[in-house]
Amino acid sequence: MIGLPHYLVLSSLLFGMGLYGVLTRRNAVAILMGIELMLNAANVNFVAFTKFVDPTFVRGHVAALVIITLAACEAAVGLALIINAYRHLETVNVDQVDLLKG
Amino acid sequence: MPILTLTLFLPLVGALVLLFLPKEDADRIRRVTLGFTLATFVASLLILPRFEFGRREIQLIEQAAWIPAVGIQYKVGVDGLSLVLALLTTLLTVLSVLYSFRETHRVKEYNLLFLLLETGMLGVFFALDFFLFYVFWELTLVPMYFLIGIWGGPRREYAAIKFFLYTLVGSLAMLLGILLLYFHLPPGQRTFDVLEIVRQRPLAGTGLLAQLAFWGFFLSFAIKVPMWPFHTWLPDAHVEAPTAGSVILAAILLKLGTYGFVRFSLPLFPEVFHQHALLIATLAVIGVIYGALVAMAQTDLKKLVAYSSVNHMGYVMLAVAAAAYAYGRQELADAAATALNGATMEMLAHGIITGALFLVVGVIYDDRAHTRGVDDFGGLWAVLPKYGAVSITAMFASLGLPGLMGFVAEFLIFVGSFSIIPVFTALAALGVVITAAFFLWTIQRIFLGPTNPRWVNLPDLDRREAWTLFPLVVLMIAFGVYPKPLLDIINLTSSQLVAMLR
Amino acid sequence: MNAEALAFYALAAMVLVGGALVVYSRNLVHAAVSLVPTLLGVAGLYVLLHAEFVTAIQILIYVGAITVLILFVILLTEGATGLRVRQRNEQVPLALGVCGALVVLLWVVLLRVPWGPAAGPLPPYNPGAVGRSFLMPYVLAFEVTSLVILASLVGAIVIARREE
Amino acid sequence: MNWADLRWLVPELVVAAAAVALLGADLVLPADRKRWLGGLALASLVAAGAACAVVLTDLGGLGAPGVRVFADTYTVDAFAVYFKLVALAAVALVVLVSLDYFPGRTPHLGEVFSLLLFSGVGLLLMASASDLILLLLSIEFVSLSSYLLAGFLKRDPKSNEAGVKYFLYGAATTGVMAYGFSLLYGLTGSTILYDIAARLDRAGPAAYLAVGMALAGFGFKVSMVPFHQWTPDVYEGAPTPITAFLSVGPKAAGFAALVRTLSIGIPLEQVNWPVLLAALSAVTMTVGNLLALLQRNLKRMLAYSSIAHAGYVLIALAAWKSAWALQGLLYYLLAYLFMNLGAFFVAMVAAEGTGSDEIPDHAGLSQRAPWVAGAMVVFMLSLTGIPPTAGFFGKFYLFAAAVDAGLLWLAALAVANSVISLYYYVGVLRALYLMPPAAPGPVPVPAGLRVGVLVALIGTLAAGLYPEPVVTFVEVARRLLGS
Amino acid sequence: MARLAWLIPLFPLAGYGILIFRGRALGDRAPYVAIGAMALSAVLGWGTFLEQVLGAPPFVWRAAWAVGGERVITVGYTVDPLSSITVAMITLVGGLIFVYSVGYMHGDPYYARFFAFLSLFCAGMLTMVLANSFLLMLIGWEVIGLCSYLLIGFYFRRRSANLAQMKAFLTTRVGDTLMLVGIMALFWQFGTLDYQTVFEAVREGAEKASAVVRLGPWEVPLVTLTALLIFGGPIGKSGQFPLHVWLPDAMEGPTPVSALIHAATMVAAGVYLVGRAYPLFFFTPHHEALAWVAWVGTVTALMAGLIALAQDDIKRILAYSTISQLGFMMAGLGVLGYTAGLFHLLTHAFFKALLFLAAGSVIHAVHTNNIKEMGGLWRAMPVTFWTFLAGFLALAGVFPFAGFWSKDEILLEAYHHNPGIYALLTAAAFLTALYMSRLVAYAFFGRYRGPEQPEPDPWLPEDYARAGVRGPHHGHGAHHGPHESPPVMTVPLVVLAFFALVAGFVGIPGTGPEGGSWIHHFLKFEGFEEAGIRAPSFSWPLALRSLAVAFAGVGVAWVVYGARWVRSDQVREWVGPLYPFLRNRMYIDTVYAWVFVRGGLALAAGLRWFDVQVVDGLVNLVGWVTVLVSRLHRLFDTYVVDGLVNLVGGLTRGLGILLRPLQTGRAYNYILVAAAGVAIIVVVSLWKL
Repeated sequence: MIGLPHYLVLSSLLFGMGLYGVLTRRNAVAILMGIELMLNAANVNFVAFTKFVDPTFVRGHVAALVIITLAACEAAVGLALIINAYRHLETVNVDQVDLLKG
Repeated sequence: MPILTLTLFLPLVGALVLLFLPKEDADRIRRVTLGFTLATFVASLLILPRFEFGRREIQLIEQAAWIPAVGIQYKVGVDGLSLVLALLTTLLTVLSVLYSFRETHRVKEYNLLFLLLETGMLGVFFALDFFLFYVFWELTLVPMYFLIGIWGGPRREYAAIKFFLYTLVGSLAMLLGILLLYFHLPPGQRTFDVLEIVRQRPLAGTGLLAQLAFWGFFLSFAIKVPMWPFHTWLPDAHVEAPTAGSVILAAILLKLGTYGFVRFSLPLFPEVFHQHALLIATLAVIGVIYGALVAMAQTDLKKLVAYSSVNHMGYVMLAVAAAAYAYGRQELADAAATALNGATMEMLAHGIITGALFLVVGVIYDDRAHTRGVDDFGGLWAVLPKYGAVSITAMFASLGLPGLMGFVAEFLIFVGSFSIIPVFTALAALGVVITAAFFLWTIQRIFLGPTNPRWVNLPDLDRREAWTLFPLVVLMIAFGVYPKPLLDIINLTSSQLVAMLR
Repeated sequence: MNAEALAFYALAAMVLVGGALVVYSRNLVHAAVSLVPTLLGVAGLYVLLHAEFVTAIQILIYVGAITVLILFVILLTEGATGLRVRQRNEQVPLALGVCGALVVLLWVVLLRVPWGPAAGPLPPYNPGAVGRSFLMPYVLAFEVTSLVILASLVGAIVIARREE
Repeated sequence: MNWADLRWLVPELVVAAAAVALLGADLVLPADRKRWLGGLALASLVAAGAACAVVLTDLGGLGAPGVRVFADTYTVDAFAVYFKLVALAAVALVVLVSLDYFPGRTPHLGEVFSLLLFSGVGLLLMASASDLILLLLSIEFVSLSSYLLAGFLKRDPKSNEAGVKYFLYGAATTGVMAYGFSLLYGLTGSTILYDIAARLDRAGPAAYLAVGMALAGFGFKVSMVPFHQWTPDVYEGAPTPITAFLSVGPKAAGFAALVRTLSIGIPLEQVNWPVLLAALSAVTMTVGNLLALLQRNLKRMLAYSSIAHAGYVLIALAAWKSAWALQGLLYYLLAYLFMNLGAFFVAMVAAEGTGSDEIPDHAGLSQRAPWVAGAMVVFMLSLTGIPPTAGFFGKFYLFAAAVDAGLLWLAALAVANSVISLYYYVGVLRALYLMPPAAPGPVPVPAGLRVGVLVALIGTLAAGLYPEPVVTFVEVARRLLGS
Repeated sequence: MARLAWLIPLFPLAGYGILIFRGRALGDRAPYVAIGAMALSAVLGWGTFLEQVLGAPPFVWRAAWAVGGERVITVGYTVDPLSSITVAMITLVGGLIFVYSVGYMHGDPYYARFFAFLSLFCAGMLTMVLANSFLLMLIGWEVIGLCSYLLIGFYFRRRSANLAQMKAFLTTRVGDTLMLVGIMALFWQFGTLDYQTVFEAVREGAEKASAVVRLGPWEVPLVTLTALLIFGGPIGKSGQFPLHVWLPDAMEGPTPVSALIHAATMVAAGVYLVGRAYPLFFFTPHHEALAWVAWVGTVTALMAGLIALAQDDIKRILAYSTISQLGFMMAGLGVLGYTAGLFHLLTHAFFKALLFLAAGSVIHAVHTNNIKEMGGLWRAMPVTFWTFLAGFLALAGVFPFAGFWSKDEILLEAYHHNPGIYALLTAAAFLTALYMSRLVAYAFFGRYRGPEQPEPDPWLPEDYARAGVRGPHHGHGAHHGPHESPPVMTVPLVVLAFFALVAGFVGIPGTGPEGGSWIHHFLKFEGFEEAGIRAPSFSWPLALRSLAVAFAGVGVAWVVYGARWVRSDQVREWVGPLYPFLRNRMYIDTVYAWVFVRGGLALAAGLRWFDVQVVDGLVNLVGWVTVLVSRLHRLFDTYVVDGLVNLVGGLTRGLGILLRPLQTGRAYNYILVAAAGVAIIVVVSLWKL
C-alpha cells in the first residue's frame, strides 16, 4: 500500500535535488529549473496531504494550482530579467555578474 | 507663569528663530543668540523669587501629559541642587556665546547648536520624568559632537566621535537601568515619574537586578563625570573643542554625571551604592591623584586644565561615595550632608573656575599666540597684566585657595567625607598639594620669568573678553568669601537626600 | 505489489531520474528537456492522488508553457547548449552536504510524525470540489492570482522587450 | 461568498483598480503628460488611505475586534489597518519621489507606477492574510513586482544584476517556504491560521521543521540573517526609489505577515518560537551592524543597516510575552518608514548633486543643501536611536519589551549594536558636516523629493516628540490582533 | 572697641581692592592708600589691645558661613589678650615696614602692586589672628601664604625668584595639607571648628579614655594624632624642620617683604597657632603633642643656627636666624612655656623686622647681599649701623634688650621641664650670638670690599614704560660707594630699634601682680592652673648663665672675624667636611630636590605615559594590531576610535571583515547560506528545545 510516507520521501528527494541544482548551477536559467523542481516538490506534498489529511476541502489542490500559476509567473518574470541582463552583461552565469558585492 | 518651562524652551525658540535668519548676516545671528541666552538667564533668575527656600522637596513642579499610555509625562521641577546648576548653565551659556562673537566660521550653525545645547542641559537638570530626562540627556550629545567636529582643532573628528561613542555607551546602559526600574513597579502603577520611582525604590531587595541597574546608571554617569578610568575621552574632547565648547563641556556637561549620581544613584540604590561606596571612593581618589599628576606632566594648556577636571571631579565623587557609605548611619547624617554640600559646591566651583580657565586659554590661543604650549610662554604677566591677574586668580581658585570658591567646596568635601571615610579623604587631600604644584608651575612658566620676546606686543584683554571673564571672577571671589547663601539653597537638597537615606 | 505501487514506483523513478538529469546535465538543453519527464511524472503522481484537475493544469502550464519558455531562453542566451562553459560552480561539495543534510532531516522528522487521519474520503468528482473551494473560501486567492499574472506579464514584457 | 464582505477590501480594490487603470492610461497619454500617471497613483493611494480609515470605522473604531472574511482566510483588524496605512504611506512617498527619478531614465513610466501599485496591493493583502495560500500568494505578488522594479532600469547593468539576483534568491526562498507551508498544511489539514493553531498539537518536532522552512520566506522579506544576503546587492543596484520602497514596504508587510502567522498560527506551546527568534534577532542585528561598519557606499550602508534594524524589530518577537513587544514592533516599523525613507531620499538628493553614492563624495553637503543635510541629521540620529526622534522611541519600546520579558542579554546586545551603529551613521554626518564641500554651489532639490524629505522629516520628528496617538493606536492594535 | 575689631582686617583689604583696581592711576600716591588703611587698623588694633590690657573681657562674635544638614559652620572673631597683643604688634610693625617700603620700593614699575599685595597680606594675617575658628584661621593662613608666594616672586622676571616662590608655596602647602587633615579630624570628632567649642570638648575629653588610631605598628591616641596633624601647618609656615627649606629661598623677595612676612609676622603665624590651639596640644595624654613641638623646635633652632654660620648672604643668614628663633619659640611652647614662647614671638617680631630692614638699607646702599663684599659700613651708614646693632644685641640676648628677656624665659622653662632641651637651646643661643657677630663684623667693620657695578635691575625698560614711571631713580650707574638711606627708611629703623630695646620690659619680674611679670599676667594659659603647673619664676643665675653664653658667642666671633687672631679659613680647615656640609644647608634641599621635585615630575611623566599608552589604549598592543589588520585589508579609516573604544572598534571591524567575504555577490552562495541556515535553525531548535 502506498501511503503518505512514500510521497513524502519522494517529495523530499525532489526538493533536495532542486535545491542542489539551485546551489550548484552557474547558469541563471539552470537555477530557475532547480527552483521549479522545489516548487514541484511542495506541490506533491500539498496534493498528497489533501488525499491523506484533508480530503474534504481539497485546500491542497488549491494551493498546488496557485503555486503552479506562480511558477509560471516567476518563469516569465525571471526569464525576462535574465534575457535583459544577458543583453547588457553578455552572460547569464551568476558568478560573472558581480558588479555588486562586498 | 510656567517659569521652568519658559526657561527650558527659550533657547529652543531662539534656535528656531535662527533657522530663519539668513546665514550671511552673522552679526544679527550673534546678537539674536546673545539676546536669547540673556533672556534665558533672566528667566532662570526669575525662578529665585518663586522658589520657597524653606522647602527641601522638589518644587515649582510643572507637568503635563505626554505619553500617558506608558506613563510618560512632561514633568519639570527644581530643588536646591538643580536650581543652582541651572543658574550656572544659563550664566555660562551667555558667557560662552559672548566669547564666541569672535567665531566667523559657519556662524549660524554654531549659535544654533549652542542654543540647542542649552535646552538640553537645562532639561537634564529640570526633568522629573526618567524618559524626559533621558531625552535631554541625549540631546546634549549631538550639538557637542558638531561643535567639536566642525569648529574644533586638528584632531576634531576623532575627538568628536570618541566623545559621542563613549557617552552613548553610558547613556544606553542607563536606559536599560531605567527600564529595569520601570518594570519592577507594580503593573498598573508603572510610571517614569522620578519622584514616584524614588519613593517606591522598585528594585530594593532584588539583588542582582538592583546591581545591574545600579551599574548601568553608574557607567553612564561615571563616563560623563568622568571617573578614572573612563576619562580618556575628556582630554581629547577638551583639547579639540573650540574654546566655548570646552567651557560648556567642562562647566556643565561633566556636571551632568555628578548630578546624576546625586539625583538618581543615591536615592534609588542606597544599599547597592553603600555596598560599592568604597570601591567608588577608591576610583575617586585615584582620579584625584592621578589627574593631578598627569596634569603636571602636560605641556598643552588645555590638556592640563582637562586633567585638572579629572582631579576635581574626583573630589566630587569622593564626597558622593562618602554620602553613600554613610547610608543607614544616623550619626553620620550631618557629615554626609556636609559632604554633599561640598560636592554640589564643587560642581559649581569647578564650573565657574574651569569655565574661566578655558576662556583664559582661549583668549591666548584663539586670538593671540595661537599656541597652547606651556613652555612657549614666559613673563606674560608683564605684557598682559589684566589677563595675568584673571588667569592667576582662576588658577588659584582651582587649586583651592581660601577666599575663592574652590576652597569652600573642597573644604566641605573634606570635612564631610573625613567623618565617614577618613583614610580615603586623607589620601585625596594629597591631591591638594599636587594640584598646587602643577598650577604654580604653570603660572611660573606662563606668566613669570623673563618675557618671551615673541609675545611682547600682544594686546591685553579687550572689552568683550573682559566681560566674559569678569562675572566669573566676581562669583569665584564672592562665593569664596561668603558661600552661605548658595549653601542654604544646596543644603535643602542635601538634607532631603540624607533624610531619605536614613 | 499492486498496481498502485507499481505505478508509484515507476512514476517516482521517472521523476527522480528526470530531476537528476535536470540538475546534473552539462548540456542545458538536455537539462531543460529532462524537465519534461519530471513534470510529467509529477502529473502522474497527481493522478494517483486523485487530483485530476491539478494534473491537467500541471501538464498545461508546466510542460506546455514553462518548459518551452525555458528552452527558448537557453537557446537565445547560451549559444544553444551552454557546453562551451563550465556549468557547475565551486560549491558542489558544500551544496551536496547541505542538501543531503536537509533531506535526511526531512526524513528523520517527517517519517516519525503520526500523520492525522483523513477527515473523510475525497469527494467523488474533485474538480468540482476544487471549483467550490476556489469560489467559496479562496475566491480572493483566485482573483489575486489573476492580478499577479497581469502584473507579471506586463512587467515581463517591458523588461524583455528589446529597446531601440 | 458574501458580496458585503467586499467592503473590507475597498482599499485593496481601489489600489488594484488604479494599477490596472494606469496601464490603460499609459497607452492613451502622450509622452509629455506621463507624469500625470504619478498623480493618479498618488490619488488612488490617498483614496485607499481614506478607505482604510473607513474600514476602521466600519470595524467599530479602534477598540472593536476585527472581522474575518472569506471563510477566515482574510482578517481585517486594527493591526491590519495599521500596516495597510504604513504600506500605503510607503508606496505614496516612493511614488512621489519617483516622479522626479524615473522620467529620463525609463520610457515606461506607466509600468513603474503600475507595478508600484501592484506591489502595494500585495502589501495590503499581506497585512491581512490569515491563510497560508493567500499569504504565499500575496508575498509572491509583492516579490514579483519588486523583482521587476529592481531590474527596471534596463540599460543600467547594476539594475539588471540586482533584478536577476533578487529574483533568483527570492524564488529559491519561495520554494523553501512553499515546502514549509505544505508541511504545515499536512500537519494540521488546513491552511487557515486559526485552524492550524487549533490542530498543531500533534505535530511535535515536525512543527519546528515547518516553521523553520517557512521562516526562510519571511526572513527573505524582512532581511533576517541568514536570509539577508541579497539585501546589499539589490539595494545598491536597484533604482534608489525602489530601494527605498524595498527597505520599508515589503519589510513592514513581511513583519506583519510573520507576526500574524506566528502569533495566530503557531501556539507557543507547540513551537517555542520566541527563543528561536531571540537568537535570530541577536545574530541579525550584529551581522548587519558589523558589515555596515565597513561600507562607504551610502545605499549599501543603508542596506546593512536595514538588516540590523530587522534584528531590532525581531526583539519584539523574541520578547513576545511582554505587553510592550508588539507595540514596539508596530511603532518601530512606522518610525523606520519615515526615517529610512528620509535617509534614502536624502541619498537621492546627494546622488543627484554629486553623481555618486559613495559617502565621501557627499562631503560638505550641509553647505550645498542645508535643509536636506539638516534633515539627514535627524534621520541618522533617528536610525541610531537618539532622542527626540521616532527611532529613539521605537528602540525605547523594543528595549523595554526585552527588559520586561527578562531578555536582558538581548537588550544589552542591542545596546552594544546601537553604539556600533552610531559610528557609521555619524560617518555620514561627518561627511555632510565636517568635511569641506567637494564642489561649490548649491545642490538642486527636485520638488517631489523636497516634499518627500519634508514628510519624512516631519514624520520622524512628530512621531518622536509626540508619539501618543501612535502609541494609542498600536496598543489597541495589539489587543485586537486576530481576536 | 572689640565690637569693631572686624574692621581691622577690612581696612587693608579695602586698601588692596583700591590699589588693584586704581593702582596705576594712583602712581606715586599708591602707598598712602596702603599706609592709611594700615594706620586705621593700627588705631583700632591698639585700641582693642589697650582695652584688653585694662581688663576688658574677651569678646567673641560668630556668624554662619556654611551649612551641612542640621549643622552650621560658623566664622567669627575673638578679641582676647593673645589676639589683641598680636594684632597690635602686627599693625605696628606692618605700618613701619609700609613706611620703609615707600622709600625702598620707590621707582619700581609695579609699585602699586607691591603695596596691594602687602595690604592683602596684612588683611590675611589679621584675619588669621583674629579668627575664632580653625576655618577662618585656615582662610587667613592660606591668604598670607598666597601673598607670600606673590611677594617672594615679586621680581617675577627672575628665574630664581620664580623657583623660590613655588618652593615656598608648595613646601608650606605640604604642611597645610597635614593641617587640613587635622582639621578634618577635628570636625569629625567635634562636629565644629569653633575654637571655643573644640577646646572645651578637648578639655573634657582629656579625662575620658580617648580613641586610639592604629598607624601601622603604632597606636596613637586620636587627640594626639589630631594635634600633630594640626602642627603640620605650623611646621610648614614657621619653617620648622623638616619643612624649613623654603624660608631662606624666600629671601628672593624685596627686603620689606622679608622683614614683614618672613621674619615678623607670617612665619610667626605657626607659633601663634600653636599658642592659640594650646589646649589641643596640652590636653593630650602626657602632653605628648607638646613634647613633639618642643623637640621639633629644638632641633630646628640648633640646625638653623649651625647652617647660618656658614652662609654669606646677609638675608640668608637672617633667614636661618629666623628659623632658629622660631625653633626657640616652638621649643618654648613645647616645654610648657606658653607665655615664654609667645613673648619671644612678640619681641622677635620687632628686632627681626629691624634687622631685615636695616639689612635692606645696607643692600640698598651696596647692591649686594654678600657680607664678604661689604665691610666698614658703620662709617657710611651710621643710623643703619646703630639700629642694626640694637637688633643684633636683642637677637643675641644681651641685657636689657628685648631678646634677652624673652629668650631667657624660654631657657628658664626648658631648664625646669626638660634639661636636655635646655642644653641644646643653650648651644643654639651660643650659635645665635656667634653667627650674628660674624655678620656684623663682616658687614660693618673692616674695609669696604664691595663691587662698583650694581646688579642689574630685574625690570626691562618696557615695564617702566608700561607702568608710566621714569625708571630706576636711585642713581645707579655712576656710584660713589655706600651711603645712608633716606629718612623714610631710617625713621622706621629707629622706631623699631626703640621697640627692640623696650619691648622686653614687660617681662621684667615685678611688672605684673604678685611679683610676676606683666606679660605672664596678661598672656596666660588657663589649663596650667587646673593641672597645677606653675611657671617658674625669674632666676638671676640662669639669666647670667645665658648672658654669658651670648657673650661667649660674641667673643668667639670677635676672635675670628673682628680681631682676626684666628683666620676664618683656618677655622674652615679645622672643621673639615663640616663646613661644606653646613654651607650646603646640610644637603637637605638637595635631597628634597631629588626626591620630591624630580621624583614627582618623573612620576607625573610616567603616569602621563601610562594614561596615553595604557588607559587610553590598551593601546600599543591593541591599537597596533588593529592598525596592522586594517592596513592589511587596506580598510583603515581615518576615524578609528582608540582606547578601549579602539579595541572594540578593532574587534567589530575585524568581525565585519571576517563576515564580509560571505558577501560574494553570487546568488547561489547566498542561497547556500540560506539553506544551511534553515538546516541549522531546525536542527538547533529541535536539539535545544
